[in-house]
Amino acid sequence: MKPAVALEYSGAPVGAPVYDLAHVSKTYARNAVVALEDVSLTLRKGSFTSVIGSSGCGKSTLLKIMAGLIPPTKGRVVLQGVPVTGPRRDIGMMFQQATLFPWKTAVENIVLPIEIRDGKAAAKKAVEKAHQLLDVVGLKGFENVYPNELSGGMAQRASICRMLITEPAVLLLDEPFSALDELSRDMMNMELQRICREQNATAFLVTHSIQEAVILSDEIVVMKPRPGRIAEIVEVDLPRPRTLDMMTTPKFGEIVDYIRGLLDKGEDM
Amino acid sequence: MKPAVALEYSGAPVGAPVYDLAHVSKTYARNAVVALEDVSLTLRKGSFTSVIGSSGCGKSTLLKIMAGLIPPTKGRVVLQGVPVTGPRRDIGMMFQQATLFPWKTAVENIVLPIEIRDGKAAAKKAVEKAHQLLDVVGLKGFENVYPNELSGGMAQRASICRMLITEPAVLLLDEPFSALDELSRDMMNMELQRICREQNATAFLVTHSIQEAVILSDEIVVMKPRPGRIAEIVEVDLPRPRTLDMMTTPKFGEIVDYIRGLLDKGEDM
Amino acid sequence: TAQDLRDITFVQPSPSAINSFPVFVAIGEGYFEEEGLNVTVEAINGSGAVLQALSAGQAHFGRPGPGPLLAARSRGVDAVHIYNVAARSNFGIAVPQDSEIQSVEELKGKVIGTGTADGAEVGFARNVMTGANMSEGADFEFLTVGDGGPATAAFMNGEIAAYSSSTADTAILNQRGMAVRDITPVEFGRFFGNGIATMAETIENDRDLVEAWSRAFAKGHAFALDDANREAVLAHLAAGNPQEGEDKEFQSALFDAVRSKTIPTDDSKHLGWYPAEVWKEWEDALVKGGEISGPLDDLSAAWTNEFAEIGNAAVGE
Amino acid sequence: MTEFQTNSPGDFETVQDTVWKQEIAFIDAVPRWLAMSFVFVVFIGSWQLVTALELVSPIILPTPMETLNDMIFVGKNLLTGGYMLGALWITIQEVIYGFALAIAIGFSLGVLVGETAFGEKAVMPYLVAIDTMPKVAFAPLFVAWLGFGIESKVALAAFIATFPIVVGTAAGLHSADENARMLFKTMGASRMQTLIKMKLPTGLPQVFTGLKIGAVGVMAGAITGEFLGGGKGFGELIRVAASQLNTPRVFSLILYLSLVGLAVFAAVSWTQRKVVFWHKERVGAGDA
Amino acid sequence: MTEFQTNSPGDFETVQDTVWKQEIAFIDAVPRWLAMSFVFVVFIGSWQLVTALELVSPIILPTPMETLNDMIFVGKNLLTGGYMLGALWITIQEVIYGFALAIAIGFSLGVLVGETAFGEKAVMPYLVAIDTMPKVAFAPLFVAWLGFGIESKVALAAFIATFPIVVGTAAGLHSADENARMLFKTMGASRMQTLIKMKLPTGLPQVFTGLKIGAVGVMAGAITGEFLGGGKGFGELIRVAASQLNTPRVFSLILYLSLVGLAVFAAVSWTQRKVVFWHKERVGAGDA
Ligand SMILES: Nc1ncnc2c1ncn2[C@@H]1O[C@H](COP(=O)(O)OP(=O)(O)OP(=O)(O)O)[C@@H](O)[C@H]1O
Ligand SMILES: Nc1ncnc2c1ncn2[C@@H]1O[C@H](COP(=O)(O)OP(=O)(O)OP(=O)(O)O)[C@@H](O)[C@H]1O
Ligand SMILES: [Mg+2]
Ligand SMILES: [Mg+2]
Repeated sequence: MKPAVALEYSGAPVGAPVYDLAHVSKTYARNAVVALEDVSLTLRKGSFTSVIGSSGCGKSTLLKIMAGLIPPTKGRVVLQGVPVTGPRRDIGMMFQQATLFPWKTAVENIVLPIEIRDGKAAAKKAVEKAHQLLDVVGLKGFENVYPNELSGGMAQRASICRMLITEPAVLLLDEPFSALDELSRDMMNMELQRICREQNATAFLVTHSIQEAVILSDEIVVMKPRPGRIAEIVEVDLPRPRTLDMMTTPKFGEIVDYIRGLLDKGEDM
Repeated sequence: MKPAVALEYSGAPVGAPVYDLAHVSKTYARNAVVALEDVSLTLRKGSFTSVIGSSGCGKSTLLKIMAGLIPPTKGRVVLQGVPVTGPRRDIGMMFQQATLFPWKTAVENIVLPIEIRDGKAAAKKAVEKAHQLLDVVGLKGFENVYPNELSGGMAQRASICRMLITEPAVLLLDEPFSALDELSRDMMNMELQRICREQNATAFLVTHSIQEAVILSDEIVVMKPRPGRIAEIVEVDLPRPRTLDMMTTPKFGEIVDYIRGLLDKGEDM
Repeated sequence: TAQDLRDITFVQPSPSAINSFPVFVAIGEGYFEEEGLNVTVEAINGSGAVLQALSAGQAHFGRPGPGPLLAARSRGVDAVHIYNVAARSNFGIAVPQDSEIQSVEELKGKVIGTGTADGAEVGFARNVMTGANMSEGADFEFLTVGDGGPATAAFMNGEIAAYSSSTADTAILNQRGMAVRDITPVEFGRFFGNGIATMAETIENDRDLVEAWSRAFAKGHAFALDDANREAVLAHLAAGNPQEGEDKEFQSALFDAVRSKTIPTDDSKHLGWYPAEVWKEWEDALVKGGEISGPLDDLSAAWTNEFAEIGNAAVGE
Repeated sequence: MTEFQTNSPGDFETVQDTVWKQEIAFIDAVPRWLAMSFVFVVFIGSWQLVTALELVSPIILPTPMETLNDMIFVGKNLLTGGYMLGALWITIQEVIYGFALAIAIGFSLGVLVGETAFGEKAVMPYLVAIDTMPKVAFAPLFVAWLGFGIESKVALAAFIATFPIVVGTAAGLHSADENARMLFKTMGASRMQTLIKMKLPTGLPQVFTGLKIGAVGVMAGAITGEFLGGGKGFGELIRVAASQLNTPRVFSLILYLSLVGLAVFAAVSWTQRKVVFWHKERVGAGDA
Repeated sequence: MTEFQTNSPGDFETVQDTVWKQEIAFIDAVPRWLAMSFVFVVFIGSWQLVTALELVSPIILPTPMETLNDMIFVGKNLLTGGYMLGALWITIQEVIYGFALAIAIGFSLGVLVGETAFGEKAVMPYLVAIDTMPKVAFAPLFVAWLGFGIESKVALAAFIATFPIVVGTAAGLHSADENARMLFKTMGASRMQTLIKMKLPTGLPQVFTGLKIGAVGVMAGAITGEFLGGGKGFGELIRVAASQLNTPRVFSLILYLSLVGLAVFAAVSWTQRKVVFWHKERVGAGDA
């Protein structure tokens, strides 16, 4: 694996390792599809890592394994020094499909994790916070609307709020902004960065947007498909905090191009 | 409405009008949300039009009205000289949520529109074509896989195939490529262009990617939210056929920036 | 006063008040009250269920048929008949009024329908046919047709030539325009039908109750047999089962049919009297029909005339 | 390629609005009263025909007229608080208590069967076996243990109505999809929370299917109970009438009874509409 | 903020694999035979206890031993082709034909009710009303028209099993979601095509809920038919045994009968698993 030597490197994540994946493989028994092969990865506390790779290369599978939702076929997954052998409460996860429950309003959906963790009373207290979060994602006024009255992007934003409300130490995000316009997306990116910094959270983001990956991440895991493997882990040495105007800097463009190059190659591999 | 005078204009669509929308408004009765207000629009035969606008500004609603799936509250929608007062067969529509039927394999899902239009025998004959389409979208080898074994992006690509198989004269696409990586997306954009040209189809695409809108479209409808209105219709005078390397031309960048500017403003409007 | 009365439950195998008319008359005339009893009547489905209710202790007295009572005894349930209500049998074999069949002998090769409620009419019909030297399968067939509606249908469809049923059922068919004719030879009247039964345990531990019941019951029976009391009797029956009393003519005809069967064949004997030899005949018939596996250890324990006597004695007072 | 309609474009410049309504097929547009009356007329008409042509004996099927007359008679009795009203009230109580009991038991068993492999593998077969057994065999047991009061009928009514609720509930618990399950796992929801906050709400449409079938079963159960286990309810009246071949009365009584059944069913349907508000039951082509 | 577990990281460098299995709760892990045996033992145990303590008269509830003995007797008769086999065969035929008929009618009516406003508004109330009516009222009609052969029992069995299938089918047709409906509209699907190719497959889980409940109802219906309308089936044997207070026989017969019921139910469940293959019925916490 070629290291990202082409780029000057400065500002790698320095926290203690939070996630540790070694030689993780996954074969779906039903159709014998090898979704992941020998994936090794370490995430450090407070770091932001993105995964990028073509559709079907195993990104969602990787996230589910990290979250302890499905077992790997081989390999080791350790979170916070404890092997992952099932779902864990210290993780906040957002799925590729926004799943809001139709019998709950937007706010009720958002406080659901609190309700589950701490009970109804706590959930009631969290309503205020849910309102704030909805405001942050631009859904003010839609607090008491039921999900089937929301647009695709609105539902996705509500899901994000639901994940954020528990302030989890580790965030696993599967294409959370895919249904958002660029502007909202940029705004959400900045909010996500702010929240992660504030809470010193460790984030792991699946995205198809190279720009998004670069602006947010300390490291970008580039995957290649069939079977899904890591092609390269690119470190992004842009200073923190990132701002949107960094996107117009030459360095940003360089990294984006470098990753695009990797992905292009990935196609033929 | 400010015309796109800032850009040199050459090569507007010249076909006969196919779609004609005048003063279309839509208020959802249930929550009194004004999703669309006074939208007027003409699509000409063989033209490619994109809609861009922030999440929740009424893009999906507009598409559904054009497709005759929901009635407008006010206004006129005419397709091919016939008022739209219900679903029409001459339209191919792709929804924001990829809806594949779990009891059918990828190929069976794809030939479903043929089965419905022309019966089982015709569907059987169309299997060959479905295979080709799957190949085009990079799903070779997944022909006989059931939807719940597909990744998010794979399901989306299969949905595109399903829409394309009937070779509809008018394509309505609601964020069809949102779950695809950039590379696949570029590839799909080029394929879509090729297909539209081959079939002289009229296309109407909802997207959040300005790049995608610009590279594909003759006209870009920029919408602003709450209530959803047309902010401006920008004509894209890049020569046809478009190629991916046009994306690096200054003109392309100019148009992208112009649209981004419109969207930025839209936020405060 | 009402509070001091003892609550007693009586179960009958069919819903009609007329079939248990002495009970309702005794209630209406206050005979039970005089004995310190407050009697509630429950109608359940057939003699088997009556015996089950008795053995479960849910009811004190019931009105099962002799066949089911012997069957229950053979299974270790010590139920005892203490009053022969249908002394002249409440079963019969009937044919449509316009049928060519005049006697049971002519039923050779025919199908005889049987009801479903009790199972006792099957035993009775078998007795009658055996008496005419015919055996099931070879000379005739039984077909279970159920009661009332289905039986009518069976007649009309010609699926059965005759119908073995209770006296009341026959009367009802006639009343409803399905004219039928009883062709049972008179001598089979000795095969008495349903009577009052209680548990031996009750007789042993609660003799006073059984005596009190018997007195009131016999008085009710005697009162009802007196034509002078007809109006009062019908009123008591209507009070017990208002719906049955709505159609006076119907009620009256049915009452006549049922009442006529409660008078002992041997008029030298008192009301409710049981002939020991017919019990033996019943037992034989049941053994032959397979309803019980063999003769009972002590057939005489199945009934007693003692309480009927006490009851009759009270009537005179 | 799909052929275009041939109208030339431009003709519609003058058209102001193309506001349309979902086309409603004729069969869906018929107003309720008309549709119900239609079925009613067909129903009564064939009934009248069958009796007029004397296709069946009047002891088996009364004429509609006879039945109507008897219904008036029964109706008067009910309205004037006659003995029938008391009987009806007893049966209504049996139905209500029986249904409540069936819901409690059926729901609990449904959760056991739908939620645990133990329930599905080990309990369900016994439930099926017990439920296929003719209830007559159990009626004496119920009477023996519960007496002749409404308790034994309540038990039998509940017995019959329980099974559909079990099956509906169990099936409902299986209807949650993969995403929702995973979401709940990541939230660290306990099994109980997943059950209550996700699987149950998701499965409510199926639960209500069971409840609707049970609502009808409970009626049948109460009447069966009265037939087999005595009592003083409406079933007893029917039995008396039936044993006397008073068929107009039988039919008029069961028609009144079916109104009670309809009421119970309607109550369940109404509850469903309120509770499962997000699951719009849509009928016909006219759904948007 | 969620607290971290406190193990220090790095301890696990030597761990090779953390391959895990879905944790299966104890209650779900019990093997089927053990679970069934357990319930069986509890069941028989309490039965034995009730009879041993003489809580109930032997003519109401036989002992398990008596019942077993009688089952052996009946079993021999069945195996040697005795008269009981003939009776059982009659009842099985009634059940099979009755179920087939119920499926045909129930499904058609279910489509009518679930698909058309006319069916929902006008037909359903009548179905509910008819189904709440005690079947005794109809038995004479069936007998009058169909005779005492199996036809009248088939009709009654079908009658009872139809309603659950109607409700299940109708509910199933309502379960398709907005997106699927819209998709079919844009494909220009006719109402019939939407029904057959989309609504029905989507609603199959609900249809099967109805079929399962109906499968159990059909058994009860056949036996009820035999009780009310005579004939020569297994129900008749039960009735005779019951009227003779031969309770061990009654219980042994109904136990055999319940095996038939289980078989019908199992056949429906099996079909469901084959037909609705994409809708994995998952039970317990151990679902992935
Ligand atoms: N439940 C499953 N059963 C069988 N195969 C599966 C399943 N889920 C995913 N796969 C297969 O595993 C591979 C990886 O899927 P995954 O969803 O991880 O891709 P992805 O990288 O998230 O793609 P996308 O960007 O399109 O969401 C694909 O080939 C897919 O077909
Ligand atoms: N079925 C509905 N009932 C009520 N309100 C609705 C419904 N569908 C959409 N809306 C409202 O209409 C507005 C426009 O929604 P629409 O789905 O058209 O947005 P959109 O532009 O497609 O957004 P996105 O990019 O997020 O998909 C939103 O405010 C939404 O809340
Ligand atoms: Mg994915
Ligand atoms: Mg949308």
